[in-house]
Amino acid sequence: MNLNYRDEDNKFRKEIKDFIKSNLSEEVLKKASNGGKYTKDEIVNWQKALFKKGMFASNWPKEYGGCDWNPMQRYIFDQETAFANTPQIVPFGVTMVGPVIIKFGTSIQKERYLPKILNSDHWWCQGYSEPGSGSDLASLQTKAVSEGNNYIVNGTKTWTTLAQHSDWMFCLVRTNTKCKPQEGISFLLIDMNSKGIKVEPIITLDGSHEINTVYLEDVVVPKDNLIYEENKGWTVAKYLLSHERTSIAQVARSKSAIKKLKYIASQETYSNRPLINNVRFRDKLTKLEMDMHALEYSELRILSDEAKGAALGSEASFLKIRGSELQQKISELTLEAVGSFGIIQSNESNIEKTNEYFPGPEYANNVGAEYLNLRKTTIYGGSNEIQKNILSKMVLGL
Amino acid sequence: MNLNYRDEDNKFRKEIKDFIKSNLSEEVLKKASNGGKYTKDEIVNWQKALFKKGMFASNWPKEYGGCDWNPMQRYIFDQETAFANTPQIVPFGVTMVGPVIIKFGTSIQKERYLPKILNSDHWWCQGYSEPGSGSDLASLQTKAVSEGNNYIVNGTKTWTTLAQHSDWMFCLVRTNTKCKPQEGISFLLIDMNSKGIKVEPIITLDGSHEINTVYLEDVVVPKDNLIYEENKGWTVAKYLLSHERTSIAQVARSKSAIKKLKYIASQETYSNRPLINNVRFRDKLTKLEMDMHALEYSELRILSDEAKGAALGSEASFLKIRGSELQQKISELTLEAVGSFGIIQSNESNIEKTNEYFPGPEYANNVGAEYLNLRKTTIYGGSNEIQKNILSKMVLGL
Amino acid sequence: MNLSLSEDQVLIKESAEKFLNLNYSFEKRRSFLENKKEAYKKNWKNFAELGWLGLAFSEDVGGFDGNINNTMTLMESLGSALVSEPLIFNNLVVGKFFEKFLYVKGNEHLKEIISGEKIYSLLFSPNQNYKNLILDTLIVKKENNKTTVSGKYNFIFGLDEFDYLITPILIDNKIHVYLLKKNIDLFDTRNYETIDNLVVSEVEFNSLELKENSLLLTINKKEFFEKLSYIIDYATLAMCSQALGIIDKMYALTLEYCKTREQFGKKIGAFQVIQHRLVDMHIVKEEMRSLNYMGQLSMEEEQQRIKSISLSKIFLGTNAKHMSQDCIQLHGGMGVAKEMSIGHYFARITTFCSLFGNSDYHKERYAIND
Amino acid sequence: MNLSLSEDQVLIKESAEKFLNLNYSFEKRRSFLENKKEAYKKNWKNFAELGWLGLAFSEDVGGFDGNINNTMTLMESLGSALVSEPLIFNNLVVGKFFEKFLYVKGNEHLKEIISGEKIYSLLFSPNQNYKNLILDTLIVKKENNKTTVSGKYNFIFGLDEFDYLITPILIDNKIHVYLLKKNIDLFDTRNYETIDNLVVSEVEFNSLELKENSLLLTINKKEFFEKLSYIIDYATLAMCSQALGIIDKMYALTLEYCKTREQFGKKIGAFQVIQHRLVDMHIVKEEMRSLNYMGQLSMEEEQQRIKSISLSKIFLGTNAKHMSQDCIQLHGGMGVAKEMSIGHYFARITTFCSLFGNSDYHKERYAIND
Repeated sequence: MNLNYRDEDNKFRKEIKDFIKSNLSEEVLKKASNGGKYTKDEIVNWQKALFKKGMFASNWPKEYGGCDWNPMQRYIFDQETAFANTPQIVPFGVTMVGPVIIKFGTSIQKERYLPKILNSDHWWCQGYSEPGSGSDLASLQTKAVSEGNNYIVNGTKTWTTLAQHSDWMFCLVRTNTKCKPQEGISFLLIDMNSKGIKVEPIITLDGSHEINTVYLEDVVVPKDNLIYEENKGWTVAKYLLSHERTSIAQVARSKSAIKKLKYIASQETYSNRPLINNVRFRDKLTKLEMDMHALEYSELRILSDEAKGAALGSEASFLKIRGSELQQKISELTLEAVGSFGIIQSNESNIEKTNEYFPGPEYANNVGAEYLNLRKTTIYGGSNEIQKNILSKMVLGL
Repeated sequence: MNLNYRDEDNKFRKEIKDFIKSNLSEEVLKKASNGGKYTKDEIVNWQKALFKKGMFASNWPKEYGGCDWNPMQRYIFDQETAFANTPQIVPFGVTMVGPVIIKFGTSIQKERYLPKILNSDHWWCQGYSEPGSGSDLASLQTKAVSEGNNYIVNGTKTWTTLAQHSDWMFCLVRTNTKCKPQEGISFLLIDMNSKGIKVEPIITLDGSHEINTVYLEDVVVPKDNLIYEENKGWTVAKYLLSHERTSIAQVARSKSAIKKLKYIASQETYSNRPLINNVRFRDKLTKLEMDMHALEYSELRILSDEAKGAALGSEASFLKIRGSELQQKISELTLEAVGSFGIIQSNESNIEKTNEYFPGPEYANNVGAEYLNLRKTTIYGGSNEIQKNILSKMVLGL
Repeated sequence: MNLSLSEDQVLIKESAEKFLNLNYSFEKRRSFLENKKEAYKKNWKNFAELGWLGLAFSEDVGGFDGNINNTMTLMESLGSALVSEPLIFNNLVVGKFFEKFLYVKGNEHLKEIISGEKIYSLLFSPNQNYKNLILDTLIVKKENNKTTVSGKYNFIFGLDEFDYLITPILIDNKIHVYLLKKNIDLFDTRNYETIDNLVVSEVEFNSLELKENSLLLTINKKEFFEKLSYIIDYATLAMCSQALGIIDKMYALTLEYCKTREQFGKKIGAFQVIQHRLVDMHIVKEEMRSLNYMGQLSMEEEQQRIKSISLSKIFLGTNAKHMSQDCIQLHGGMGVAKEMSIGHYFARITTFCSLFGNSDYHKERYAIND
Repeated sequence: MNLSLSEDQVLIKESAEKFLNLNYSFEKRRSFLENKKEAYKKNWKNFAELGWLGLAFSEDVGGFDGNINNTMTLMESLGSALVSEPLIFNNLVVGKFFEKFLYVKGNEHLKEIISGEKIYSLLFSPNQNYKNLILDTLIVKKENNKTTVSGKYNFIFGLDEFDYLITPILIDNKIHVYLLKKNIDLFDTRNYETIDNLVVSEVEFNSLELKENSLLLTINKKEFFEKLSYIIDYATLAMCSQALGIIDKMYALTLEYCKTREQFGKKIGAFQVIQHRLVDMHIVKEEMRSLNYMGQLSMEEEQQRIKSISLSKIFLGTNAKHMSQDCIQLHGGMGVAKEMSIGHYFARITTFCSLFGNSDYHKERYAIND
């Protein structure tokens, strides 16, 4: 066992650092470190720059234009970008649908979609959940009826993250109702500019607009947009899931959040001493660091076993459960750390904006909103209850 | 709302205090306060004395020789006896089977059993659990086959507390196998001196002998010993359960255990200051006191609603869950409080006695054993998991 | 010994719920939030007419018998309707202030508070660790027999609509309490909102002159803080009672959701894991109520009061907070959508955890007083 | 970067498990407990022959490469077999002591320790908060050029069978380390057992003369405690590794029980509540392993070492302890019966939580060093 960085690793780390410096301004990063959200343009430009530099699509093979990094490189990239508070790569295109197209797509589909994903010309969203099927995905009702060379799609997708920015949606639809739920599902790519698509915002607890409901009414989708075979969508979806693994734990982002929390706790005071020296607060912080390291080293163990060719099973669920819990706990303790300023509404990035003025320190401005917003982490991507059901089958054989 | 003690309450409290003083010696109580266990004789003598004084069978109506106390009187009695560390009244006779005989027994059965229970001449045990049926009581297999005026009983009861002292056992047996499990059960009283009964000890984690396995082989039980009707045992058992309520939470005993814990924490030191002033320890203690008061006032609320004639449902389960958890948590923190002496085996009341000498203070002598032994509280009397199943049906209607 | 609700309490509970269901529904509330000032006036007038503003005070000033159990019963109902009007601050705190510090039969200020004619506020900052609880940040100057005060304050609740501001100031090591009047004694206020839409004010004095005729009383520090501590505990318990109403409501909403929401072909309430979590919630809400009653019954004995109120606040900041998170979790995606009411209850619990000292503050206070 | 087991580790794990399954089964273990002295001699000899006593030390003293990962892998296996022989004390602690303080190529003491010919013990008390960690309670007298020591000690593990007792004593503000010999340097010991049948000794010196010829070294306090701290952390991690083996085993036993025990007509492992609790246990044991590896990889950088070892010990005293309780719970009535092995694992976890500083002690240590 060892955690040694070889020279090339350190060289790689420096490259990343330099690249961030030369592409993102001090104040942009500062704003982000105080919880400010990046605009669509800022995100897209960042991704384009990464691609130009050959640092994009780390999970794609080289022949498809990816950079195919090894676990250590991904680990370093995640750490450096997290500590610098760069924009996060939007996963729907490059992390999720990209590998699916590479694995199941026809050469025409590959030509058509992959370059636009690599160059971030297309913004993708995920059409999975429906009002009636959240945890129970297989019960989805959105229907795609074959009509000549097209499918006519009718139904409602909800909880659709950033659909308001999206050019394309990858979507699970029901193409057969006369069989077991899983067997009647197909994986379709839908142009968000198609006639019959309506996107309605869902405002979340923090007053922000991140998720949406997408209504599909007689939307015409060419059969060329079907990925893999009709009624084989479940196979595709399962393959996709296995590719979210590395990002799902958000270890690096949590590490960086703890670093920020420690800074805040060194600035704030409790009965005239730095808050971080207060035993009660300190122990909660210590517990977070314990949980964070337990998660970090679990991820590292998984990465090295993976590098050694070990088959991976339940780990994604394990990392998802603890990763999401950790994000919530950090935001909860940060809320405590900033004192009662944490319950004052931010004067930034808030749809139902009510406060022109924020009375507390900059670092406290979005803390309350973040606490409310992160309630989602244990719910989305398969709620933690569902993850535990999966684990009890896969690991325990129960 | 009020918690005021009226003059008669204070008078009553004084009576109890005086009675304890005049019946139990200083050193006996001291030994008990250090976790020493009472002998069978000590317990029996205490109960006889209580009866003589008219302070026994608080849950029995006067006409049957009980003292029929009101909730406040029971509350005061429990508190005073707990704080003095008197023997605890063994529930199987007076608390459990007594009320059952009063409710369902024939006049002959009442004459035969009740006086001996009141005068603690008979020691009772409970024949419920079996190797194959713990949580799932209704699946019990012990058979009673009718033969003239007798039942012939065959089977195995286990987890039978203090069977080694017992003269009588009230026992659930299967008298009909051709119906729903619950419907084929009968409630029998069995003389422990009958031919064919073998009692084998089960040594528990703390090395003590409290529970047993009872083997019944062709045991002849006169039909006169059947309580209520054949195959109606489940009705009897449910009625019995509803009479464990008041004692089940053990609030008074937990209060007294916390008092002892606080004394220990004032004697022990952490980096040269009283342990009780150590913030980390102090907060764990505070949490115990919070839980204890939450439980105490919940019980008081239930008692006053009961006094007002409110029907009681789920409360027993609620009190059982929290009461048992609290007992465990107190023993766990006490284990911490006595430092590493807590992991040294006691030199008292230990069957597999290995230590002649105990190096720590007296109050630490039985702390480790107690921690191990109290694991049982969340398991017996219907495990807490079972209690939650009950609650979700009764309270939530799920 | 009696821990059951009295007839009065049952009456108050029923009438309050009846009124609030009708006039403070989730939908009505939304419209109130869009026009807070108007809503405040209208609702305050209603509360006065219902007698709610007098519940905590004695007959001779236009109140009732001031029974604390009755007051806390009302607070519970206000909580379950997510009432945003600051009764705790503009009624309980200021009313108890006059009761404790300047009680005279038929006190005029109290009459105005109870009738609702005038809005009183106390300059006091009930934040998470009582930083600048009161006075700490004010600078007093005395020049050519004028006394002026300067300084800034935060987390003043219920100041938005005030007519009078009760302003305790430390001068020559004694507390001088002034009664500042709107439009006469001028100072800057800035308003902003909490995540659950309560209005908070920041106050700034710029060498404001303190006139003799606005001096209510002078009192030595020790006595002042002893009495203030009672008032704060009363207000803290009132907030915990509102929180109790909220937690009960969150439990009911979550139970209802689990009984209706279907996944995998059955109600999610049919899954054992969900059932046991609902059971845990049920127990938590009952424990919270029990500790709340303990607080109500301990108000008049100082050490008991301090300890039991702190236990209630610790419980709110730990077990109850955790339960509020679990309620969101069991609502799944719907739990984070602002159109649902559950999230609004969640936000208020979050706010309450942070006010009047958080759980760590009260753990410390409990330890010191045990 | 590589956090997978090395080939050596895999070999050690397999051979250890093979040997222990055969020679240290739960039944065999029971017989060992009935005759501890004899069992100790026999097993110690076996351990030496298997090379286990040399695993942590370098070739030139008869060991291997002293790779820490290999040592901790062995510790894990010892834990899962509930081995009671004090390898941590009579091999790791004393061996590391000579390595750190008196290392010379081919050190004779180390050779004896590794070959198992002689049993060494260190006078040191790894209790819950390191009360009298070492030296604190000894009184040294110097009279007519004789130096004598008196005093009492507790919680000395692995002293029962000793030939040599390494005894650090503070004289003139310097640490003098003496090597006391059985039957030559006489002192009283009293043995007793822990709840999990480990033998602990209380040592008492009655003005024992300290002879020059038994003096191993003198060293200044600061350096002594720096080196000792490394040794203690090494031993603490070894104990945490044994605990890891225990927790893994408890998990396996509990999973197995839930898969076989039937209630209500199905395996209890079919109930969702049980399933999710087993999942929680699975995650806890994996987290425990991850933190254990972190500790192994941090041994050589002081601050990292202190922090990560403390995290492992905190985890043991909190999450892992809680899991051990849950394992008993899921065994129901069988969980508290001494005839089942689960309870013996539970008792040992309980003991380990209390040794080498409990979780509160390590929270403090972590905070100071973070």
